[in-house]
Amino acid sequence: MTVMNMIEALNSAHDVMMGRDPDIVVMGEDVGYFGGVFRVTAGLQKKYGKTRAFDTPIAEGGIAGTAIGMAAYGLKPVVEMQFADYIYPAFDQIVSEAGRMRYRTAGEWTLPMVFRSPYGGGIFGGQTHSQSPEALFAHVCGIKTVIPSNPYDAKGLLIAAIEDPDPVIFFEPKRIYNGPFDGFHERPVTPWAKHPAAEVPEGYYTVPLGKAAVAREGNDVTILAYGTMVHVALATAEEQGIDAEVIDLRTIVPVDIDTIEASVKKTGRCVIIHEATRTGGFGAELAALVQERCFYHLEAPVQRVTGYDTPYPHSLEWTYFPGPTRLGIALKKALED
Amino acid sequence: MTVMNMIEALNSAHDVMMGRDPDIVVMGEDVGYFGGVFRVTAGLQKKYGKTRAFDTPIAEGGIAGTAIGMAAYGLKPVVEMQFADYIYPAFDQIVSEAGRMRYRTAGEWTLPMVFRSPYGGGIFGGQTHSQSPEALFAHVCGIKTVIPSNPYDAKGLLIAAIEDPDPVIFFEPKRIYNGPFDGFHERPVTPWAKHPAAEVPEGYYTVPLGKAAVAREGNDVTILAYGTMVHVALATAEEQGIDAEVIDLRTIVPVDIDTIEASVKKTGRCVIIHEATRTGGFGAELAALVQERCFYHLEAPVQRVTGYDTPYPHSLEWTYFPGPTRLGIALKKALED
Amino acid sequence: MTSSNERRNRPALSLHVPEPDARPGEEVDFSGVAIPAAGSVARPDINVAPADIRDLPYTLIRVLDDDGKAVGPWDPRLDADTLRRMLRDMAMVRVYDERMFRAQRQGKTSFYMKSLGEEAVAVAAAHALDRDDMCFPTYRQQGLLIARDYPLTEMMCQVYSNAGDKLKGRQLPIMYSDREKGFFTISGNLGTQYPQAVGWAMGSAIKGDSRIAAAWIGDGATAEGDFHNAVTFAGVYRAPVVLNVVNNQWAISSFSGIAGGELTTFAARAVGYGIPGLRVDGNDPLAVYAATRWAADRARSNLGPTLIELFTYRVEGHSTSDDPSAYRPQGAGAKWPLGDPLMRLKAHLIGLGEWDEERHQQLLDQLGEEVKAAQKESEKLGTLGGEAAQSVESMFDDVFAELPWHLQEQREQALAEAEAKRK
Amino acid sequence: MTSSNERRNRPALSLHVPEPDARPGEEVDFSGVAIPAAGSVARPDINVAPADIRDLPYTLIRVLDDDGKAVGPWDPRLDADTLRRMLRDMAMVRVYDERMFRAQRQGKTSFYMKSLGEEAVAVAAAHALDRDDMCFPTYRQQGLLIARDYPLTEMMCQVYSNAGDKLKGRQLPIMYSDREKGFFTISGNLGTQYPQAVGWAMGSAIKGDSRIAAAWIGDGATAEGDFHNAVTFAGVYRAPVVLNVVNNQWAISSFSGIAGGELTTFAARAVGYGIPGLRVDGNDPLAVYAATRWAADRARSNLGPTLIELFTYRVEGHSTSDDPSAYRPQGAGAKWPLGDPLMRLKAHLIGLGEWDEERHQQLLDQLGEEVKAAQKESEKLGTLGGEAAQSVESMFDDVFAELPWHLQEQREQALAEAEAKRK
Ligand SMILES: Cc1ncc(C[n+]2csc(CCOP(=O)(O)OP(=O)(O)O)c2C)c(N)n1
Ligand SMILES: Cc1ncc(C[n+]2csc(CCOP(=O)(O)OP(=O)(O)O)c2C)c(N)n1
Ligand SMILES: [Mg+2]
Ligand SMILES: [Mg+2]
Repeated sequence: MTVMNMIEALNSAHDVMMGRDPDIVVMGEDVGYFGGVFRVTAGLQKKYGKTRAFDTPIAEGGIAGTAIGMAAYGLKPVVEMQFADYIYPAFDQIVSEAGRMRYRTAGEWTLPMVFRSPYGGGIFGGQTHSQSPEALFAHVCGIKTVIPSNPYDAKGLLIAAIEDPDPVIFFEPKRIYNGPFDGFHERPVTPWAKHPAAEVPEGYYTVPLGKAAVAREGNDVTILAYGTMVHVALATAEEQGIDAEVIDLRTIVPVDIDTIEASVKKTGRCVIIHEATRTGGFGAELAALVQERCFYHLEAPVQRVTGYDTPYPHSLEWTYFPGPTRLGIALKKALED
Repeated sequence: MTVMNMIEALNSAHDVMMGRDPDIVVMGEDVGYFGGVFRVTAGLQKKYGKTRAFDTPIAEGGIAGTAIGMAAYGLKPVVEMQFADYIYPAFDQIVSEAGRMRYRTAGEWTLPMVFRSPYGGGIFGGQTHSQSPEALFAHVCGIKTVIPSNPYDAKGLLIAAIEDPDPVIFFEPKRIYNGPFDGFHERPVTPWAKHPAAEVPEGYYTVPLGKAAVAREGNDVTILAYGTMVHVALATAEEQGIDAEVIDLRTIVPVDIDTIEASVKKTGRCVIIHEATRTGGFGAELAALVQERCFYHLEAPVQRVTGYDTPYPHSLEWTYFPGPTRLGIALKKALED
Repeated sequence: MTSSNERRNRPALSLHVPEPDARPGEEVDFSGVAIPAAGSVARPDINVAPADIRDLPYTLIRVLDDDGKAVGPWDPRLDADTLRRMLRDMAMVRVYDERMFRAQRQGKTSFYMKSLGEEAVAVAAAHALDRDDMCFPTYRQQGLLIARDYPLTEMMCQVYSNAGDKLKGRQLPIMYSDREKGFFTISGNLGTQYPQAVGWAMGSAIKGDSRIAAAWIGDGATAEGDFHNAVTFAGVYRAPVVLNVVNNQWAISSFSGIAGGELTTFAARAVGYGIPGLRVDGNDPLAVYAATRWAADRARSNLGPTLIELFTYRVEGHSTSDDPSAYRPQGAGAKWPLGDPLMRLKAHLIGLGEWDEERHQQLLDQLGEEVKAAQKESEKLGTLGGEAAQSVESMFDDVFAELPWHLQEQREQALAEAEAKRK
Repeated sequence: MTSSNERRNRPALSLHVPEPDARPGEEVDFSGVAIPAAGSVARPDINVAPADIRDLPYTLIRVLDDDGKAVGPWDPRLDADTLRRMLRDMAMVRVYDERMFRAQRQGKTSFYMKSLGEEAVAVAAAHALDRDDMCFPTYRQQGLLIARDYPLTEMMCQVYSNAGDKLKGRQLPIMYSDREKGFFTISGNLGTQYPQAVGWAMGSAIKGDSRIAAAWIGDGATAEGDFHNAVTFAGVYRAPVVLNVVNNQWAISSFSGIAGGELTTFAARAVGYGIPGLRVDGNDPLAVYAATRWAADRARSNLGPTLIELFTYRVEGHSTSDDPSAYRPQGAGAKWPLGDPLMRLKAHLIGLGEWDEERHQQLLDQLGEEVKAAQKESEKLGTLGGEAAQSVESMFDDVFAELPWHLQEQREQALAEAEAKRK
């Protein structure tokens, strides 16, 4: 066990898997010699050679398209999209091709591959370095979508994603890449060394896709969260002394419905939090599911705490960010209703 | 007033507006001399000239990108994307550029433009000529999304969309392009001549964006629908003798929340129907909204009747299609619960 | 900086919108098509520097002359058996196409696409490639499957989406897939296969394999960003791939000028990326063979990608949904000056003394019988529109390797719905 | 068809991954860079057929020779006032950049990007274009705004996202926009502006206007599909647009070989589309001016688009977030053989007797004062990270022309949240 931050844990996942499986190739803008603008792939080219970790042209559609071809050949590409905001030129290849290949060929061609991408706000990246487009991928069929919230999960989930026989989108909340984040951007943080989830085994292990974690047990209200928002949820519950159960979804497709249902049936109240724009966000799906399945247990409407339906602004970053105050208001309402 | 089918009504909308406003240009694959693969733009090039209605290269991203440039210049492009399934290469231009231009420039650059596209299943188009991607556009901010269900609305909404100062995505359900559709694909249909909504004024009129229509009044359950599904809803209510209120949303962003709320508060039950894949579909947003706003009026969970989370298969088209049987089961459940 | 006053005196700009030579009601006129003599184009060594052959994209590589004789340096000198086999394959594509087109008209399926006049493009390439090179085709290269002996019944079952369709009725007709035959699944989305082919070839190179990839795209679809992505990546990594552009001069109703064909050739795109570009008479099976082989040899020798424009003509409509007389003069295809690839190869074989009219008629009769028999066979397994050949359950398979809970639930709902419908 | 047995004896394929000449710790070596003599490239008439100038992309248009003399047919023969103005503008860009870079390091904003060594690219083009031609820049053409007299305070307010920022703090620093100055809003998404510029030019042509468009893209970003879309559409419709590729040889940590620069020049892309391609010494302000003017004149005469590669060097890091010593030898920029555009124009003016060291120092001092004054002025309106300069309400404006109900609600929630935070 070592203390790792998220970047180190993700780097370690690559390293472990490239060592185990010669079919894994890592590709993306600046991922080769330089090791990626966030350094997640640092050292891989040196260790595994230029044909297993290499820079690509700046053409996300070409990256996805050629990676799909490599997967069809028999390799297992792990692709970095430099920012989630820049994944759209690859949207057609991911959605129409990667997501549908197994289906349209009735299993004749399958694509074991991972699209990783830094994601979310909180680093003053402005509207094109802050987006959270997970709901887009959740809606189209044939793609799994994973979003870790801590170093231990990040490594274990990435290894599971690499081993998965189908394409996986893997969003890495960049707010928690380096330092930990304890929910309040304006306060000092507890260093990783004191977070149990930063204790990361150096070797191989997996965290299964499709399984949520109960990040905090509680009885009065369920908070459904993923990525950076898990830390907002934990901080808010703590700060306000609310007996909230915080579920860290980890995978949103397929979502762990059993864990969600069990929790909401226990608490009778549910608040969902995500950073993405509200309308049609994954929170809508979660709210729909919860009320479909727990209708007779619900004592208050399911609430969504989200980013606003505007681009992520540069200067008002922390006004946009769904932090403890916004969640606190919702929790209060959920408990009062 | 003339009886028009949907194609004729849409063609008329183009004609009326091109006659009124010299800044309107029509562009897309095969839309010029030929008048479009569904003939929606037939005759426009002949009447308004080659520089106002012209064919484009097969490059949806280029079509969107150049159209954005034209709108920035001061024109009002009305763009045809040949099939909604082929809009993805333009996704970046539409989402990152068209949808955010006004915001990122604080109103300095605005883009009055319409992206039209045939949409939905029911014509044996297989997985790449049947998709309903409206939820993707509903989630990203800055774009209005419109889906008409009949010729009268189609023309009036398209004119309103062309006049709107912001980018509008306009999805045209191709199952109801030509003939009417009375919900049951295997039964004969009543000709347009007997549908009041096929009485279309030849000149200018608008149907406002953001306003739903009550397609059928009722007291026991609210059905939220748009496009082809409006006809499924009407047919099912009729067939089963259910006192259902059918709301034809017409615009999904911004959605007409007042009409929805009023209806559900009256009926206490709500079933949503759409053709798109279920997970993260616009039905999720509607379900989330309804339970948020009508929680204490709901007597049963809000249900979603949708396409399945698979690609639209060719041979099993009518098994996939959310028809009266599927809706009937949900309605029965909603009324029994 | 010129002031804006000065500018105001300048002449008005105008937009150029390309227009084909002739529209319905007008006479089609191919006299402007430049056709260099067969045999007139030099054949460089495969290890030529791309910079030294920048003029190749502006001519037309042709082997068969007007008398059906093979001439010049690109003559691949094929033996008579191979030539007869190519003739047979092209004829088979034509007979098969004709029959499936009719089947669609008879309501047995929803859609069909022919490749009439373009048969050489796929068939000759299939013969020039290795059997296990991987092909990334469009919907108009059914000739690859036929040349590689894919069973006709399999093809027909796919077209019918019937119980024998190994794709479980999921794909539109003609969107075949066969991994074993090296035929990559066809996508409805134009152009997507092009970078995928490059990626496959990169994979082969990464693994030190010796198989190469070949891809096809239409003149119209070259405008897609995927085309650019593919050629960029192919050039950067010197991927072992043959990139074919089938310029049949039409993209549904749009002539090739709308794709950029007015300004230069499609083969010239290669020059922009610094890779070799060949422009080939696509109706000359020997020229197609020779060019493909040249490019394949380069690829296999680690010399990188080649772009080949196959200059041909779409003789009929785009698909069963299309009527070309709405946008171009009727019968234009019959006047195409580069002729019919099948007739040209036939004349060549007859000239060699290796073929005659009688054997040709026998061949056609025999192919007709084969196709008829295959059709009968495959129709036993159903046609589209009858009772659905696929089970309701099957619809939920293959979205993922395993069925997640939500698809399990949806499958149960679908079964319940089917049950309710039966009542 | 060769059988697979035969294939198995073939040599193994291998993947080529481009690698720059030198990495950190190695000596940078520019001796391989081919630099034709200034004045050696012929200047064709603007109505030349693109097919007749297919060789232009493989040379380098240069006007200023090593002694600072303007030579050859591309010499634009500018008067001394214009030259001095260009010198001033380039110097201003440099002083401004330096100051804003420092402001970022001082924590006054989140991000900054310099254009050190590339100032001629934007400044000379601005002078060659008409004042109301529309520019579609990347983040490295701040020189356009400066040459068009956009107030420095406006620029700084944008960089600070402060109360004076007319973009309401919404955009990342340096993503300026000014319609009045013909400076299109910069996008974070690479390449998107390129087809937009073509569309704007098409609009101008449709309307019979006489204004043209000009666009810039980096060497790295030419790989995006948008590049292909733009050039395709520009060619098809003969759009009146000047398409510039700024080849500064780096894209963050990737050298231009990763974008395809090993195989041919970026100007050569033009050949693939059948439009003229010029390759220009981007550090030679007179060459940039002359080439831009040639292309602009073509566009304005309805002769269509031109692609111009500006060959230059990114002397410093990609942005304030980047440290180039991690991937290329330190100090490489200083060794770039085409020199510094500012110094070259200065030498030229001195050679003409129109400038001297003293006036140069005065100029720099004066610019320094101007920038300092502007900074003081703009900082009065705040810097990033202080109390947010924009109101919470403002965040919801401009998503649409009118505020729909859901944004109204969200605005109210945001105000309530702000209220709760204050407590
Ligand atoms: C991305 C995408 N856009 C549009 C279409 C609709 N479409 C199908 S075929 C076709 C024309 C293609 O022409 P070309 O590439 O020349 O091939 P050809 O049909 O001539 O073989 C079009 C526009 C599509 N299938 N995919
Ligand atoms: C679509 C997209 N992909 C990736 C990025 C991230 N990115 C920003 S700048 C840059 C490098 C661009 O290099 P180049 O085009 O050569 O321009 P330069 O910075 O050299 O001026 C990258 C990869 C982006 N902004 N947009
Ligand atoms: Mg074609
Ligand atoms: Mg660069």
